[in-house]
Parts: sequence; structure tokens; C-alpha cells
Amino acid sequence: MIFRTSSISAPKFALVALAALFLSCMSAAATRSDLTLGMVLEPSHLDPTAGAAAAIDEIVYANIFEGLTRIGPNGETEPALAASWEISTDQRSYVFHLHKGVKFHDGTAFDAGDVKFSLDRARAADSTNAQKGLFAAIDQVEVIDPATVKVTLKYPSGDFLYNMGWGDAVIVAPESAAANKEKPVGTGPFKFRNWAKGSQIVLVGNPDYWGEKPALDKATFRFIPDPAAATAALLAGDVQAFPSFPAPEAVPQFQADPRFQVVIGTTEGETILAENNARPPFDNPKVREAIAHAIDRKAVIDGAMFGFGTPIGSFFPPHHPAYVDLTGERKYDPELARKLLAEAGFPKGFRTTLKLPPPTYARRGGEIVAAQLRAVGIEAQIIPVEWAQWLDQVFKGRDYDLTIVSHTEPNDLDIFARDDYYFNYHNPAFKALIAQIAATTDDEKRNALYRRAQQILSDDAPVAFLMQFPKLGIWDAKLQGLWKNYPIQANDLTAAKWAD
Amino acid sequence: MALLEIERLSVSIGATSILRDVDMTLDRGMVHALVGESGSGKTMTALALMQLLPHGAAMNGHIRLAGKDIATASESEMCRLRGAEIGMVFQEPMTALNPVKTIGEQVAEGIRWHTGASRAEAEEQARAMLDRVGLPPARFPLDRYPHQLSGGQRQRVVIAIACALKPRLLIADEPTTALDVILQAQILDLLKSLVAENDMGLLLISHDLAVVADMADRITILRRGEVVESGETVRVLSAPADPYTRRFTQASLHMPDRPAPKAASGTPLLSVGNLTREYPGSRIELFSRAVPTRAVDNVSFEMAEGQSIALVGRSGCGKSTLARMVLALDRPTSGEIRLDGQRIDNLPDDDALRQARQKMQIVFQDPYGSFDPRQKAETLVAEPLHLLDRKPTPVERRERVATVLERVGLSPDDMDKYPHQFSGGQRQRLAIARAIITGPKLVVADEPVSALDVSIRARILDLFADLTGKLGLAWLFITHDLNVARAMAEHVIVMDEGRIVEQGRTDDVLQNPQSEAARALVAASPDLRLILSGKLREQG
Amino acid sequence: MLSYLLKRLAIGLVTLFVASLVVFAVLEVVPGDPARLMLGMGASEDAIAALRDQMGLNQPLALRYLSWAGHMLIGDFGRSYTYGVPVRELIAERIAVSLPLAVMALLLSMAVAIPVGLFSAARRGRASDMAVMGVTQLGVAIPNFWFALLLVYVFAVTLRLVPAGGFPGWSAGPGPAFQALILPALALALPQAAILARVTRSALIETLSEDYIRTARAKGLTRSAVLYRHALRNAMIPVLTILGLQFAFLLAGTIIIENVFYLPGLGRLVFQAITQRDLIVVEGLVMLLVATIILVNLVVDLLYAAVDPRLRSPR
Amino acid sequence: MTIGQALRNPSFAAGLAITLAVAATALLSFAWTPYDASAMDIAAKLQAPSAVHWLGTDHFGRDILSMIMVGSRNSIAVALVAVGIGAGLGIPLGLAAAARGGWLDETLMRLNDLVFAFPALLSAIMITAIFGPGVFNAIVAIGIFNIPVFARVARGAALSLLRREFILAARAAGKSRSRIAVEHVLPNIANLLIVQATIQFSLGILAEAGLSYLGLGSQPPMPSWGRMLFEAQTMIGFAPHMALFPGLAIVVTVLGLNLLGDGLRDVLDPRLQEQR
Repeated sequence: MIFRTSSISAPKFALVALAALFLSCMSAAATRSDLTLGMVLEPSHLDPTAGAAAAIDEIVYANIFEGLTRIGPNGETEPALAASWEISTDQRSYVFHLHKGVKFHDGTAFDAGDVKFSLDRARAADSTNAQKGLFAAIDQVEVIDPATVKVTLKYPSGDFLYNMGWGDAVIVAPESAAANKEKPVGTGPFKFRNWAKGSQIVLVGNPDYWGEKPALDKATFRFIPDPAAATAALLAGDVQAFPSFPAPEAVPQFQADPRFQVVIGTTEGETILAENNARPPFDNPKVREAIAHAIDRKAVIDGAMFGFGTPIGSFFPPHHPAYVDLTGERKYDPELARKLLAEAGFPKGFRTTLKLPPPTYARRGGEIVAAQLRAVGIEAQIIPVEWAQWLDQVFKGRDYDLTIVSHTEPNDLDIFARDDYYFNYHNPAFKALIAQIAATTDDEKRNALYRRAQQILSDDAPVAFLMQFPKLGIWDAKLQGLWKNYPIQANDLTAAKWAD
Repeated sequence: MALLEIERLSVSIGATSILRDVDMTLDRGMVHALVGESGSGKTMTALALMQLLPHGAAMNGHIRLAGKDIATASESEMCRLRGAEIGMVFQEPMTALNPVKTIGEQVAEGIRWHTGASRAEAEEQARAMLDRVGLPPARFPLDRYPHQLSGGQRQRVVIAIACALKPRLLIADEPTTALDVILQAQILDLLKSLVAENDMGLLLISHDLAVVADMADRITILRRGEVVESGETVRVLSAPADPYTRRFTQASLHMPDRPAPKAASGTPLLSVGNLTREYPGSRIELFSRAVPTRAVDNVSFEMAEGQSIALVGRSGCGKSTLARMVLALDRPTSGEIRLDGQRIDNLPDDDALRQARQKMQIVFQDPYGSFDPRQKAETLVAEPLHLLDRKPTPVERRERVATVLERVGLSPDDMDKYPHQFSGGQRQRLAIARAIITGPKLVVADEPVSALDVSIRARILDLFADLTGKLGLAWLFITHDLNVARAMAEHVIVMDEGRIVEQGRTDDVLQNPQSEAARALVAASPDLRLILSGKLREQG
Repeated sequence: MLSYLLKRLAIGLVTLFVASLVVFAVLEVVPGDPARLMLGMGASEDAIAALRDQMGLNQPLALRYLSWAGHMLIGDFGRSYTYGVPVRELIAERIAVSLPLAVMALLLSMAVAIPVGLFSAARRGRASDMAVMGVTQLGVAIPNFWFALLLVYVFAVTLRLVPAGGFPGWSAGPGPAFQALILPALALALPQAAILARVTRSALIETLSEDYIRTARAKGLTRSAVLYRHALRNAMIPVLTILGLQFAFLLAGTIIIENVFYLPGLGRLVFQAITQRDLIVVEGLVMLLVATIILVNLVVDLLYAAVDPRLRSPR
Repeated sequence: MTIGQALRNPSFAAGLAITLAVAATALLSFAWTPYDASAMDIAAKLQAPSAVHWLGTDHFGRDILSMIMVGSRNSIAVALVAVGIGAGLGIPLGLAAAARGGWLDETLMRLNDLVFAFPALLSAIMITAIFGPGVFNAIVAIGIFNIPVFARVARGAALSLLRREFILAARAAGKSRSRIAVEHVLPNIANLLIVQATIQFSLGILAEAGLSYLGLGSQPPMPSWGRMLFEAQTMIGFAPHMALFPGLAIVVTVLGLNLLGDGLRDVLDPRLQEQR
């Protein structure tokens, strides 16, 4: 704990001294090897193969569990449990060579059988894996020998190695898989110690780790959903890092404070105003275009995110090599929006609803968007919903007009090609394009196709594109090795360490 | 040297003068009565002596206790005097004791406070004191709580508290007003003997001349905060010098001129046969059957038209329950009631009962509680007109109200006043007006004058007599006061523990009671005339 | 007295039973599928169906009620949908925060209110009484969460004396744990203390006008002796009533305050469980709170009897 | 008793003045506010109080004074309707329970117990979980908990009144129970109910603020005091004015109502009235 003694007047000193005495033990150590991280959401359990919550990966990914491959700090696919692999020329069979001498945290050995078990389990009929689509291409998994696995695909997949790096594809042991929700057992550099529900989860260093041991020997993830409390906890030193800080309004305060470093990175979160393309008047392209022109992305970013976030003109992350800046295509132009509305048959605008899930970006952004729509004549009634309702009503039931949400999965451009997706957007040309991308393994060719896809979405305006969600990382100035970006939602602590 | 000398005592609250130049002297072993009607300043005098006047009261003059002026004593000096030198007994035994402390604690508390005695010593003294006031420790252990005692027993506890340290001066403020006559006699006896035993001076505050005549050696009569007359009790009461005193004593002795009762004819107006009312008892244990209590037990009597009957008895003897059943406000467990030959005890709440109600009405004891404070006199008095078969028009209604108001001695202009704008006596007239507006044949009057001052009570009694003559009404007076029975009814029914123990002509029963209950009642009821003549005879 | 208490107990049990029906019925119609929430946006329909089966959500309603209520009778609150642990364990962890908080707040409010009430009643009508009552009037008007914000602003943000929120856990030692509970307890306690002080004062003043107070004064007891020996205990009856009600308010208050200070207590749990559609946790918690309130009322009834002998024995 | 006499009671006078001022502000907001309360000017966000924006601006650059003025409508409307629901249903129930007694009384009182056994806030959270947050549901949630309060007060007061002799006199005059309840009981307990209504009104304001603070009350763009506080919470470190003023608005309003209630209790006390 750090005190700015200069700000404390004399009479309060006794109290402060007392408080300092209580807490002195925490600041005494010379070089620390422990770290407390703040997280907004507490996961409901810790098994990444049985739940979609980003909060699970934010704790266990790369720390407790490892997959065949892993996704690195900049989104690159790297080897993990598989030291190397060979791909057949038809791109349909992969042979993975596994690291030897790897042990699970419960002492059982890791081998090819575990890989087969994990992949088969994930794609089984009764599997509760939230991302079964990742395994859709797999036809067969064979154990060649304890250190070699062969995976045969039904069709070539450019994303296969990348997909195997997701948290949902980590390798678990048959002995412990059933209990992973409560007591996760993986092969990673950290072991699960304990979980105080509603408060924190503690990991400790794994002395038997097969790879290079991390600098930290203890990591505590503390759950602080409230932005104000998050600010306070950082200021008080209760947490030393908040990799994804929830209160953009408080960031300038930390930027001005030399005790902290503020690292603004990127995420895979394309944040959009989704429109129900099947429901009038949003089935009318002119209405959708009008909405696209009615929105001032800068105001949304300034107002809801206090300036953090990158405006996007289509559904693609700006840090991706294939990104095209299309923000100029649908410019903020309320006059044009009104005109388009009139052309669509709504000269006086119309009334509609805007369902907002709980996160601040959605609620605040929604208020601004509603105000902007009101300015062109569209009266959008705000209906706040919980996530459970949002999933039920909006995502599954497609019972909505407008909603704001951030799509955080990496590489998820294909959602606009899905038939049953909640946008109700159907464009055969776009669908064909996505199919083509999936089957293309050459990077340059893929990127070209990606650019075309971006352009289609900008032209069709099935939804209004707002911004790429920023990663607001704030941590102690002496802390090093945390990820700047979120190519995948994870807090990989293998490289984290304290400077002296 | 006199025990207590009060000299030019004046008390005022704000601009209102409560007491003006009150003088009084009380000697050791003497009983001095302070008498007056409500608002005369009796209680204020007592509180001034104790220096327990309400917040904001200012006091002047001298109060000398055994020669020492305590009017200027400091609060801490007064604390030393109160309880030790001056004891006080209050009017309401039901509320004068702390409900959450045992009687032993409450008696011992003053002893410990003043003498610093140990708990055990103080308890020993408290036990002796309680025994002395008639609460033997064998039957009334110290750990009893007030709610486990009856009113009379509680008043004994209050007396024990007041006399625990044998104070030189005892002040008793209407100590028996809340008790029935039998308890009144017992408590007065107790006070008298305590005074004699300890050579105390007793300042007895009362509005009841009969009580005072029996108890007091000297008397001071207060009126509106001033002394009107003072002197030896018998002398003042038998030969009053001041006109107010004269009126006061006369009112106390007042007997209204009652019209001669008519000869009874044919069917009785009211006939009550074998009437019983039981209330479910409280279960002592969880699984035992509750024993019902009988408030009225197999009662039968008849009333002729135009007849006045007094129903007398100690409090709790069942007379009020009986009255409520007669008025069909409560249903009997068994037995029957007939009004004008028609059974009314089992009528459903409909037209038939409405017809019956036209013939009977009620006057209550409390002139304050018997009116809805938010309605005007006209509405209140006219309320029973609701019973008529044909509802009167507003004009007719006003006329009828005006007529009955005049009949009871009020002005038709009073119609637009609210109850709180009337005095107590006027309100009782209003209650009578309400009772007679439908032209009933029977009016039940439940203690109709016991809350009124003596002079007002005399005039209300006159009004009753007047109405009996003019309207041919039959009255059922419910009272514990034999003087009211004597004054108003030719026939008296004595009740005890739910049963009728004796009935007959009033004079016969009261002069020569046969039942034990009636004898006790008569013996305990002070009769001013008899007491004065007795005392005068004693003095020769 | 015994039969009175048994009757109250019986009424309490019936209330609890009806409450269980109400709670179950109400929560059944809450929209939102817990299984879908757990698996998130990318989940396939058959994965969700498989999870619903695992969670027992596909059984008929009546059967689920009976099994839920039956298990609760033997102290089994079921297993949390989202956390997968027994609800009882979750509650046990959270109660270790909420209970100390509520008790601290209750004690704090009593420790402030009763002396203040006594002080004010003893100085009735004087300037000091007026001033104190003015402050309490203000205290009653302050919403506890706003007060909490002010406390955070002053003590945590500006002075940095205590943490602004969060709970280090009892394992961190009593010092830091209490430190984390001080502001929330204050925020809960002071508005309640204001109410309690006013009730104490008016109950005392009411009692001071009783006849037995005059009896006690006539015994020679000083004003303050009368206040402490006679008035206080009698005035406790309305004060107890308010204390009983306040406990319920405190429980409700913890829902807001635990959210303000981010304390992992029952209040947060219930809020969180509702948003996560972890209905079994909500049901268990609501029943627990209802039972607590019924129990507290029963205790208040018992305390009445302890204070007032009239309720202890028949006449 | 005249208004002039009543105004000599300082608590009543102050309470009435504050309450009228708040009500007047709410009415004024229909006609005029310094700015459009929902107009955003994100460039002018988080300004401290100044001559331009008297109470500063919020994170969207909206004028806080205008928002507080418009928000008062919301607070008043919710509390008022909730009290209306509570009184409208609770008083007849309480009177019926007192006048009829027996099983009706027993049943109603047990239902009361049931409602009282649920912490109000918890039930409000459940109600909004089902029907979604919004003004209407906030009103229902607060209103339901007013019913037993009024029922209890009406019943208690009626029971003590029913023991008075003038009730017996009215029965002797042949009036039915329900007629007595309306003619004699209701006017006599009206004072008590009015005082209770002001108390519930102020509690309603607090409850609405609490619900809105938790995001369960009225929804944007309608400003509400509770939600303003919620939004201010994360910015308290650098924009404390956002938390200060809406909170003060709540305190002042509740204080005014409480003072009014206390004053009314004294002013309407029949014991004091009859002495006049």
C-alpha cells in the first residue's frame, strides 16, 4: 500500500499510521513474486471446455490449462503442448508431436490419449462445450504413440491450428475432467489453490511445470464488478493490475499518476448496433442506411468510452492486416439520414425499441445512440435487459428491434453468414464469400477475401458499426509482461514479473 | 407549630392563573380535606407541595413543612423530602405503578434511595409495609407484578410506597375515586388508621363531600383556584358561611322531585327471563379446556312502562353486560328478553331489530367519549332518526333536533356546535337529547352522572325526573352510587357476581338490606346527611 | 405465554410455507434460461439442451417444487446452477460477511441511538434537544447508498483511510476484514440510528408522562434516576418493535450497500444470482431471509415478554 | 383550526414550504428548465458547477439542474401513485378487518405478515426480474408494500376507536357496521392516515431512489435521481458534483415530507385541537 503522506494533515496521521501498521507487511517485500489482478466478472466455474464465459479463460487460459497450440499476445498461433506438427498436402490430416514428461497438476502423466479424449469429448453429441463449431471439421482423432496424435479433417480448414488454440480446446485428463468446474486440473505453469466465491481465486506456481517457469509464484484474481470499486481497489493497491479496466472515465486519472502504467490495447470486440433485419422497418435497406448515417461514432466513443475505442465502418478489427478503414463510407450525416428515412416512407420517423444488456458500454452507448436516433426522428425506447434475458429474447428468440453488443470472439466475421443468427441478415453472396474464406489457407488470398467481405457489410449495413472495443489495461508501473492486447480473452501470466 | 402551613400560594402556567393566594394549615395527626369541583385547583395544590408542577408552571408564596419553607427549596433538597417527609397517593391505581417492576422493588426502591439500606434490609421493610397495608407476604409475595393485582390491591401498594418511610405529611389525591364503594371504604379505613398510627398529617383531596365529612377534621373549599371557605368540617358543611359552599353542599344532598309512579298495567315493558351471558375463558394450560366465565348468571326481572329501576352493584358484577344485552348490543348465551312483549334477543340485524331499537336508547357515563368529535350536534342528536320508517327531510330533522334540544334545556342554536364546544353537563344533556329523539319507551342510563361535578349532577338528575314525568319514559339506571339509586328509582335491583341477589322498593332495600352483598354495599356507601347528623349528635 | 409463543411459531411456519409457494411460483416465470446464459452466445442448441438435462430443468414443475421443498426441510438447499456447489456452502461463505455487517450496523445504530434518545428526552424542548432532533431528522432523510457514496468520497477517495470497497476475506485476519466493513456498517447504521433515536426519544417522553413516573418522582427519585430506572425499560417496548423492523430493513439495506461497497455477502449473491438466473440460489436465499425475518419477529416477541411481565404470566 | 394557526407550528411550516417548493419545481419543469434535460453535449461533459451550468454537467454533458428538475416529476409520481395504491387498498382492508373481526381479520393480518416477511427491496428486485425494470414496475413494487402498512394503521386505529362509546351509540341508533366504519371511523382516523401517507410518501421517494440506483426504476432518457447517483458513483473521484446534487435533492424532498408529517401529526392532533 502506498500513501501520499503529503496529502495527510497532522491530526489524521495517527490513524493513518495505525492503518499502515496493519498493512505494512504487504509492502515490505523487496522483489515481489505475487500478483493480484482485478477482474470485472467472476466466472461461474473454471472449466473452459464447458462454458463460454470469457471470465473462465481470463483465469485459466495458459495459466492452468494448455492446448495443442496457443494464441500468442498478438494473435499468432504458437506451439504449446504440441511441440511441432506436420500437415498433409491435402490439408486434411495433422500429425502433432507432443512434449514429453508433461504432468497434470494431480500428478497423472499427459500423453496422446489425453488429447484424443479431450477432442472426442468436446465434439461428442452430449458435449456441453460452448464452441462445438471449433471441432466441426474434425473427422477422426488417432493415437499413433504416446507422444503422437493424428487428426483427420472432413475438409481443409484454414483456421484449424488457430482453433485448437482456443480455451475451449484445451487438453484435459479423463481422471479429472469431470471435476474441472470446481477444481481445475491442467498442465499449465500455475495450479489452482482455492476459490472464495464472490471474492477471489488464488493460483500458485506449479513446481513440476514442463516448460520455462514463470517469475510469479502466486496469482490472485479478485472480482470487482463495480467500476468505482475497481478504481478504488487500484488506487489503494489492493489489486496491482486490472488488465481490462471497466471504468474508462477514470483512466485519465491513472494516466496522470506515475505509480501506474496505462496500456491501451485492442480486443476482438466489434461493438455494433444490431438491427433485426427480418422485422419492419429494418427490412428496408434505406432505413438501415439511415440509421448508419444517424450515428455519430465519435460521440458514442467519447460519451460511453470517454474517448477510448476505435471507430469501425465494418465488422473487422482495425489491428488485423486485412482491415480496411470504411468509416468514411457511412459518415455521420443526420440530414442524409432524415432524407433516407423519408425515402423509405418514414418522413416523420418511427417508434422502436432498443434492448440493452448490462455492460456500461451498452447502457451508456445506448443512451447516446437513442439520443442520436431521436434527433433524426426515430424514437427508440430503451429496455434494459439482463444477459439471461438478452440471450433468451434477443439472441435466441430474435425478439428485438435494436440492440447494442460487443462481439468478442476472434475471427467471427462468419456470423453474418449464419442462417439462424439473430441479425436475420441473408446475403447469398456474402455467404459464398465466407465459405471461400474458410477453405482458403493462403494468407494473402484470405486477406483479399476479407477485404471484400468488409465492403459488402458496409454497403448492406445489416447493422450499424460503432467501434472496436479497447482493452484498458492499468497496472502497477513496476509490473512487466502483461498482454497489451486481447487477441483472445486471457490473462497469460507466464511472462509477468516485477521489476526491482 | 403546625405540620404544614401554606401561605399565599399562587401558581400560574403562562398567562393562566391556576391558584391564587391559597392559605391552609395542617396539624400533625389531623386529616385536612381539600375539596372542590373539577378545575378548582386541588391537584395543582398537591403538586405544588411536592414541587412536581408541570413544565412551565410558576409558583409563588410560602409552603412551610414543620416550619421550614420548602417553596424555595432546591430540586435536590426536594428529592430528599419527597418520599421521606412527604408521601403521596394518586387517583389512578391502575396506572400509578410501573408495570415492569415487581411491587417489592417499587416499595423497596424509596427505602433504599433515602436510607441507603441494603437490598435485603429494604426488602424486609417493604414486606412489613405491604403486610401493614393489607397485602400479607404469604399471599402477595414481593415478586408480584402490578398487573397481577386488582385495583384495590394496587392502591394498597401505592399507599405502601407513600408510607414506607413514615412521612410526616401524606397527600392523597382522590385516592378512591377510581374504586367502587366497598373498596373505597376499605382504603379510607386504611388511610385513617395509618394517620393515627404514625401521627402523620393527611391532606385529603376529594370532590366527594360524603367521603370528606366522614374522614376530615378540617376542610378547605376551593373554587377556581381560590379558597372560598375553610374550617372545621362539620361546622362548614352543616352551616356554610359562603354561598358557594352552601350551593355545593345542597347539590350534594339534592333529591329531585320525582313524579309519583304510575300504577303498573298489563304487559310489562321489559321482561328479562333466565338471562345468562358467558365469555370464553382464557386457557391456563395449553391442552386444558377453557372454563367460561359467567358475566350474567340466570337473571330475571320485569319493568313496567314509565317505571324507573336502578341496577346497583360493585364494579364487575355484570350490570353493564346486562344493560348491553337489553339494548341488543350483545347477545345472551341463553334466556330471553322481551320488549313490549316481543322477543328481541334473537332478532337478526334487520328491520325487526330496527323497529325495536326505536323503543329503546342509551345514555353513557362519559360525556366526552359518547360523541364523535368530528360531527356537529345536529348530526349527532339526529343519528337515531335513522331508525324511523320514514326518513325525515332535512328541515324536519332540524325541527325535531331543535325540539329535543329545548326539551333537555339546550338552545336550538347549539345545533351547529361541535361536541368539544359544550361543557360536560351540556354534553350529558346532548346525550339525553339523542336518546329521546325517537320517542323511546325505555332509556338505559349507564352511570349517567358519575363523571359529573356535584352541582351539574344535581341538575341532570332534575332533568331525568322532569323527562320521566313529561314523556312517560321508563329508565333503567345502572350505577354503583346508592345516592343516585335513592334519588332516581322507585325500584332497585342489586347484583353481585352476575346474579340478582335482592330486589324491591328502593327505600326498603336500602334501609333494610337482606342479602350480604346489599348490606355491604349500603354499609360502605357514605351518606352525607347521615354522617353530618351523626357527627353533630356526637359533638352535642 | 407458552401457548402464545406456540401460536406465533405456528403462524411463522405457515407463513414460511406460503412464502415457499410464492417464491417458487414467482421465480418460475422469471424470463431467461440459466443453461443458455452459462454457455453463452456461441453455444449450440444441443449443448444447451444437454446442460438443461444435467441441471434438472426439464422435470415437471410440481415435481421440482416437491423435491426442492422436501430437501429444504432437511437443510439441503440444492446445488447452484452456475457455481455447481451446494447452495448451503455458498450461503455459509456469504453469511460470514453479511451477518457481521448487519450485526455491526445494528449494534452501532443502537450504540448511537439509545444514548442520543436518552440525552434528548432528558433535555426535552431545550436547544440541545432541538439541535439533536434536527440532525436526526436529516439522518432519516438521507438514503443510505448516498451516504455510502459520501463516506467513500471522504474516507476512501480523499483521505484514503480505508478501502473503498471489496473484502479481503476473514482469512486476511480480523483487522483488514473489519476495516473493509467499517464504512458499509456506518452507511447502514447511521440512517437507522436516526430513526431509532427519534423513536427512543418519543417513547421515553411518552413514558415520562405516565402516572407511575409521578409515583417514582414522589418517592424522591431525581429526574435522571426516574429516566433510567423507570422510563427506559418501559420505553424499550416500542424501541424493540422498531429494532425488529430495522433488522429486516438492514437485511434489505445490505443488498444495496453490499453492491455499493462490493462486499461478497448475501445481498450481492442474491442480486448476482438473479442476473445469472441461478434460480435455485435465489429461492434458497429468499427463503432464508424470510425465515430470518420471521425468526427475528419471534425473538422480538420473546424480548417483549422479557421486558414486560404482563406478557409473561396470565392475570 | 385555520391554516394560519397551523403555520405557527415550525415543523409544519418548514415541511409545507419545502414540499410545495419541490412540487412547484416539478410543475415548473413541464414549462421550463434551464436546458433540455435530455440534450447531450458530450464536448461539455463533467463540467463543475458554473454560471452557465449552475449544478454542472454530467458525463454526457447534460445539465444537472435540468435533470434534477425533471427527475423530481418521476420521484413524486412514483411515490404518489404507490401511496395511492397502498392507501386505496390498505385502508378498506384494515377497516374491514377491524369492523368484521373473526376469520376475515385473521386472514388479512396473516397476509400482512406474509408481505412483511419479504424484505421489500428483495421483492422489488424479483418483480423487476420478471417484468423488467421500469417506472410502472417500481410503482407496483413499492405500492404492494404500502398496502399492509395502511391496513395495519387503519385497523389499529379503528379498533381503538370502535371501543369508544359513540360507536355503541351509533349501533344503538341502528347503524350497520360498514356505515359506522365510513361515517364515524374513517373521519376520525383520517388524521392518522394522512400523517402515515406523508411518511409513506417520503419512504416511497427513498425506495424509488434505491430502485433506480440499482437500475430497476425509470429508464433513460427520463432522468431519475437514483440513476443519476448510480452514474455518478464511478466518477466521484473527479466529478463529485454529479453525486452531490441529486443526493441533496432526495434529502431535501424527504426532509420536507418528514417535517410535514411531523407537523401534521401535531397540527391535526385532536387532543391539541379540543383544547382550543
